[in-house]
Amino acid sequence: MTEPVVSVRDLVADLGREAEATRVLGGVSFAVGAGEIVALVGESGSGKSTIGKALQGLLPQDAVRHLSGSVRIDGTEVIGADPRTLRDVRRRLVRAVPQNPMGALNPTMTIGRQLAESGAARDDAETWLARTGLPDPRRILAAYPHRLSGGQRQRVMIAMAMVARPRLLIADEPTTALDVTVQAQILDLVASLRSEGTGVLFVTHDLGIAAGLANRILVCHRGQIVEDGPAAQVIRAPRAAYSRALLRARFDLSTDRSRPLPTAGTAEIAPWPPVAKGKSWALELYRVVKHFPAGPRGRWGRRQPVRVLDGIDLRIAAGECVALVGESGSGKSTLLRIAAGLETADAGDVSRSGSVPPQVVFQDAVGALTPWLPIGAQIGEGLPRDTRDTCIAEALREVGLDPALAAALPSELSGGQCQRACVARALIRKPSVLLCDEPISAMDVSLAAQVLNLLNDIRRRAGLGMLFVTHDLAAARLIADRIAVLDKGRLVEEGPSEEVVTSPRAAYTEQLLAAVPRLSREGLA
Amino acid sequence: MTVARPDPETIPARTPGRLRRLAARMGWLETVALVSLGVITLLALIAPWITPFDPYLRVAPAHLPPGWPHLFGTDDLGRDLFSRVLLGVTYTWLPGLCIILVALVVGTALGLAAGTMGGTADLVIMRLVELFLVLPSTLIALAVVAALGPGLVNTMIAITIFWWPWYTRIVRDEVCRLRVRPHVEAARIGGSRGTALVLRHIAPGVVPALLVTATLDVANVIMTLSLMSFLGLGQPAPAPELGAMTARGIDSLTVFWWLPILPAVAIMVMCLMANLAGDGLRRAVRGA
Amino acid sequence: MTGYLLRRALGFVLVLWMVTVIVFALQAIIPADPARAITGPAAPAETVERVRGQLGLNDPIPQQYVRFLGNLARGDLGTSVRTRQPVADDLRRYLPATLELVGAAMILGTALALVLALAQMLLARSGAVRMTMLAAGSVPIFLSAMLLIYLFWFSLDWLPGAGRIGIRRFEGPTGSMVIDGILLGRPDVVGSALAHLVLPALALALPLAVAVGRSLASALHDVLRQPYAETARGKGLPEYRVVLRHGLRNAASPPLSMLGLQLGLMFGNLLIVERTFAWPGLGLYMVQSLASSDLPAVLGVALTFGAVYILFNMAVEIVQTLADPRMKL
Amino acid sequence: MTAFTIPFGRIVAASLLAVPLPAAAQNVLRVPFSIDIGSFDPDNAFETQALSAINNVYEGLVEYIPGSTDIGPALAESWTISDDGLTYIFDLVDGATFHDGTPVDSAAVLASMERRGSETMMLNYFLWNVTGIEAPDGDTVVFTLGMPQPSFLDYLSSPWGPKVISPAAIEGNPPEWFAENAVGSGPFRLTEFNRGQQYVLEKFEDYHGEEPYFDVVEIPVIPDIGQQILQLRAGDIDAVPTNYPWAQLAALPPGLELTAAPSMALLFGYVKPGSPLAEDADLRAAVMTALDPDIWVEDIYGPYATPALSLFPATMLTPETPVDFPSDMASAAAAVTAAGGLSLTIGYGSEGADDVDQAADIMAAQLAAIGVDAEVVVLPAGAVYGLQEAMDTAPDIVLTRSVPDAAHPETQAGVFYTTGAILNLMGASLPEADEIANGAFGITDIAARDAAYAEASDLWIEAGLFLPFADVQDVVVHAEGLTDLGLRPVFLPGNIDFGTVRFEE
Repeated sequence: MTEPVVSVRDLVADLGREAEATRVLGGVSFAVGAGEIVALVGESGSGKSTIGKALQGLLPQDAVRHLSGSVRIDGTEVIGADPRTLRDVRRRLVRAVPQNPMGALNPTMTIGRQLAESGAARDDAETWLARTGLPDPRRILAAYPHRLSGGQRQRVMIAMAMVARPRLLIADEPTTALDVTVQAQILDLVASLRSEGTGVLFVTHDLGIAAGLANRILVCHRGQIVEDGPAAQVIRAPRAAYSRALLRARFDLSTDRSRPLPTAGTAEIAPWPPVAKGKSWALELYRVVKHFPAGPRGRWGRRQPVRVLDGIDLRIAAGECVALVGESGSGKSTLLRIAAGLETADAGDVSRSGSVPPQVVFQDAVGALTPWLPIGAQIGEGLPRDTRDTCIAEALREVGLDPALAAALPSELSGGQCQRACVARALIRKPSVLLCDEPISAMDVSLAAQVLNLLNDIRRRAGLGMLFVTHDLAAARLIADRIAVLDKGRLVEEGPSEEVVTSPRAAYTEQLLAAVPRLSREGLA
Repeated sequence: MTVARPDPETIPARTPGRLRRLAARMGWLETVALVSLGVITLLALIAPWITPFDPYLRVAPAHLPPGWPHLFGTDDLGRDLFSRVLLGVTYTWLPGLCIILVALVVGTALGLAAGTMGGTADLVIMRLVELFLVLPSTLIALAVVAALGPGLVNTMIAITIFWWPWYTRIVRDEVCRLRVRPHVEAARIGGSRGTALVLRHIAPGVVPALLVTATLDVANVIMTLSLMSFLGLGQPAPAPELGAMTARGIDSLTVFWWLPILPAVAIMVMCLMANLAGDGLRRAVRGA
Repeated sequence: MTGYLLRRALGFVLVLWMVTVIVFALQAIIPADPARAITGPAAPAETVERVRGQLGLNDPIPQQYVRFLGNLARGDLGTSVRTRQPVADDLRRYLPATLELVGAAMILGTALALVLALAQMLLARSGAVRMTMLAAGSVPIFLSAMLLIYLFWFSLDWLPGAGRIGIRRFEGPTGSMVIDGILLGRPDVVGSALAHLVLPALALALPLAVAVGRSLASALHDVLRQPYAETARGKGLPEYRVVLRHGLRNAASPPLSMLGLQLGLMFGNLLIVERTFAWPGLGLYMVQSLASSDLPAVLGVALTFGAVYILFNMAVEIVQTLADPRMKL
Repeated sequence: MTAFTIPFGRIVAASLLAVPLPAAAQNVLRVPFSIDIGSFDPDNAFETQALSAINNVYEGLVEYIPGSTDIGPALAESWTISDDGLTYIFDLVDGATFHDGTPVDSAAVLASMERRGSETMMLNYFLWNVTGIEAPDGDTVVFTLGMPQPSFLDYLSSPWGPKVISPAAIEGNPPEWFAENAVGSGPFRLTEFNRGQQYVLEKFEDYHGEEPYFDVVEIPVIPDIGQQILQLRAGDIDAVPTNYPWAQLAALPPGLELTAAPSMALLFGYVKPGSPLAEDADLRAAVMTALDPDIWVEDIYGPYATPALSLFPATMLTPETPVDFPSDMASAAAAVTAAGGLSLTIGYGSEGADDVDQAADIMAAQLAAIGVDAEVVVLPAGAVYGLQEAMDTAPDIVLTRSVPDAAHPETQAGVFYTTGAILNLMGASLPEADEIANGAFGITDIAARDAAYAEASDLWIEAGLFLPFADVQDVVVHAEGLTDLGLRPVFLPGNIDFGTVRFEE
């Protein structure tokens, strides 16, 4: 390891508003060397983002109950420093790239002025914008942020951080909010920063990304660094039990799809039983067309219609799972909403079998539950009164929840529990089709694996048709029998899962596949 | 069944004292203010029975300065000012609450209708609301009272006419925001329809925003009421309406300062409490 | 842009029309008789009847209304019962004073709101600033006006407490003393007019400042928790620059709306402030016209206020749009 | 603190205000008005506070002498009345000129009377009985009446009575011009009419009568009484002519004093015909017991009002037996109980002065004491004139403090009390009282005339149609040393005569 630009010793932080405080960091120590990329890996709530904030001295003042230890950046102590020193540290030494670039640029200031504020001369700004791969830097300097796409904004953020030539760059999950194809480009960009002599602390929840990018990996769990070692070694031979569990729960395009994903506490796993594909179509979409008023405004304020779905044909048999894969804006959610009956198609037909309309499992599980109603009441809504309670209890057990939770409010449940409750609510109505709208995209790996297993199990047992909408080809391959790829409102590819993943026909599918981070243990060795 | 179904997760320990947490989020000052709103309402309800002196009759020489037993002194006619201010709370606070309640009921009903029915109903109601909102309301309320004749009821009518559109707009905006929220869609997919959907899954979500606005509005309504009665359009004598009392005593500011100041202080305290409580609620609701 | 202005202009006309309908409806239910008001209580019934005929008061209400609209289109608002002058002339006479006062109050109120909100953001997170603000905003306007006069004019003699100017017989082209003084190169006039403006404008501005200040403080509070504010802090900018450069413009929209709405509430206060400060503006005219049930005059004032209010709110909307590059007209 | 504030005040005054001091020492009188002058036209407006301004710019033929109801000369230096009471001959003063320099002659009087009598003028009823006016020569004007009218001179002396206007001005200007301009012959010229701000009168150098003390009268519009009081205390104005709070009169701040003068302002109540008060004698007696002005007049007005003697102001006529309010509260309460309770509404117009609402307030309290459920209502502006069209919602008692057109009892009875009278707001009608009042119209003997009107007054009160309460004085608070205010009983309170008022040397 080279001379460290940052060394953290025994960092302890208690955070909390008002009365209660929680220990978020419990004695963290590590160092980052110049020109080194260190990945900080952990699940949500592990304290990894807090470490990033603490390094910048940006922990919200009114929430800090206790802060001790030492953070030295290029020789300057951050903990306990006065605001002046902290500002100086932020200006010269530490810069950050945010998780979501959409809100991180001031919408009422041109990019140029925001870069200038960062201490960049105009030439410098142009150079860096060009270096991040942005075309026509001059135009971008004069533009307002809303003119730029998410990927472009993230490049601007990186340029903005790098013009200051900081000693340390903190990148806090800089790619999670971006489309997969853009993600890969940004990762490449970050990797190229190594040559600047800047140390990079790369915060992520994805071991795959960490493995592909970092020199070293730190695994963070419950406010502690449980593992610190060279990337290859951590991936190949993790020492901490937690790291091993993380690795095991992780899935990618090469994961065994014949059996449930291994999750914590399960030793031996039997393969999925074969499922009988039904003869009848559970859901049929025929030449579905949909427009949205999203274009420029006309004279009287009406927006021009834009075609978001352009003649989609899709069929799902009973007991079959079809994954609909595409990036944001491809129209995949619209298609799901049409299938669910939440929207009507402008043209084309939708036919569903059975009397019960398709049920939906949403991406935002907490948001999909009415905050002021108990779980049970929501699950059992509309059921006959006499059998309601037993049905609710049964449905809760089915999805792995304690029936006593029926009386709890959604805010008293974890995200995973909420998603299970949502699944229970969908199942209790005994639909023939279950529609899943990115049900795992906001989840940590171990949780995602659990939910994926649950959904797979349920559709197999109940013989449900399932439409699984996702942007994640790895997840799609695991759960679905067939994969349909949607690009700009058109189906560009459709076929059996394994086939689509191994030998894609459409160029777009190839692009998507290339962007999926892999844990190639061999390559690292 | 070989699938590794996770162990049933159990109920997390319920955090004790939701009220205490609410209070903690509001801040102690705001919590005191919120409690005091209840106290003021109680006081307003029982004031007619607890005034130490008859507020309508001469009980002492005129213009006694504050002291004992006449805490706030006496007025031009030798009536006990403390008793009159106490009763004035009734005549000022309860009409204010009434206006807000009526406006809330009307506004919420129309807002729910506009937000959930959409289409023509939404268009018609919201155009109407916009019209009312862009009219210079105080001015027209003044004209309405001038036309109907002064008096508490007329004043209340005039103010209410211009107050409900605020709530309609808030409710409608909230409904539109909530309507596209996943939980409403989920409920719809789950088979919930019509009134049941609105009342179970949408309406309760509107309450926080409404509550905050309504609490803050108490102060606005009281100020408007007192303005009206200053212009001679409120409740006429001998009812001790606080605004009217301040107005009538204003000429005595330099001679008998307690005549205008003490009723005004009562108005101030009420407004201040409502404002603080509203701020606190807003903070608690938005999690600031 | 054209489309936007067109739509707004249409809305403007629509609202003004509503004002005419409402005030006209009030005329129909008001118990006073304009003909009687013109002829005086002593006139014989025949004379009153004749005046009623002349005024067209015997025609059906819709016909009266149509005639009223026709006259309005020609700028004729009728003749004031009280002053015997065309209402339009009266309005022209009183309007400049009111515009000057309202304008001053708006500027003062906005400035105060800024100071209050920034003080709350930067200096004291404690309740002190907020409490002062709220308490100041909770004083009934008629008392605060009187207290200002008593304190700053009568007791301290710092500022004049009544009227528009201390100089006799000054008249200028615009009717606004401050602007006329500048145009005609009369610093004495400008000074005197400004001094006279301070107290009434302050009385009007206080509730405005509190409402707008709270709205701004709340919006700033939200904006400063946005990721881009964090980005700005991450660049090592001092907090005051984060607030001024990144906070204010992005937080401008809600307080601007509040400013527009407060103008409507200000009209009510205007009646009292103009009365208390002997300010010869439309509020005073309105108070007196109300007292003598001078309906043409009341209608004229309501229309004028309505127009000013709507125009101002249109301007607010345009400013909001300009402030945010994401919005397009 | 003062050590700091005084220099600051000076600096502000010097740098910002830059008020130019008058070059020559002029005598300036500053008297505020509470509202704008609606119209300065003497023939076409019912001004209330601007009476003295109008009467100091314009003159009539005759006028009331300050402080009394006696009639003295104005533009007519003498007059004779024919024995049949139908012909009035006026001799005009010599050397009077209008402010525009034209002489005041009989032709001018004729032109002015023609204007006053025209149908479009609001005050034309002052000449209702005039059948002809002639000018035998330049100094003489002869009025011929349709029937004998002993009150005719009172009408001519009324503050709203006919004035003499420059014929050149009448010729040269449209009628509306007179709303804001004036060409009269009085001691003052109207030199500034700045609506909403201030009016200025300047001394007319060629005035034919006694020269006024003040060179300039400035009349700022100051609607707020509190502001007026502060300005008076600060020396910015010289008087608060009306509405100085009665309660504060007893202890005026140093440097101020008051002038109180008799006035015809009578506080009385209209009773709604058909209300239990008018119908039931026992209840009426009970209510009158509670409302006895002896009990409460002092509470409101201090020493500046006295319980009314009859339905006519005491300065107009003094009845032999004043109205008697019963005083047995116990039996009053019993009567109310016997009637099974009573609820009454007391109303007053929103344009009423503070003392009227205080009176209503105190009356409600008094009535509560005998078990009457009394409520006060404020009527919207102008609504008192429309009460007869909405009798079912009208209050049981409407309070007013009113002044007649002139000092003759006929102007009181004929305006307020007789059947169909213009301000008989509740439409009361008592034929036997009408008969007596009408019979008194032509009586020239003052004692006999007053006795007749007093008798009519008693009948109206006994019938429960009107209730007299108090004769209220005209109280002006002013700077120390201001004297000879020239207050006249018939003028509405606060009308200082600018021609006579002066500072004591």
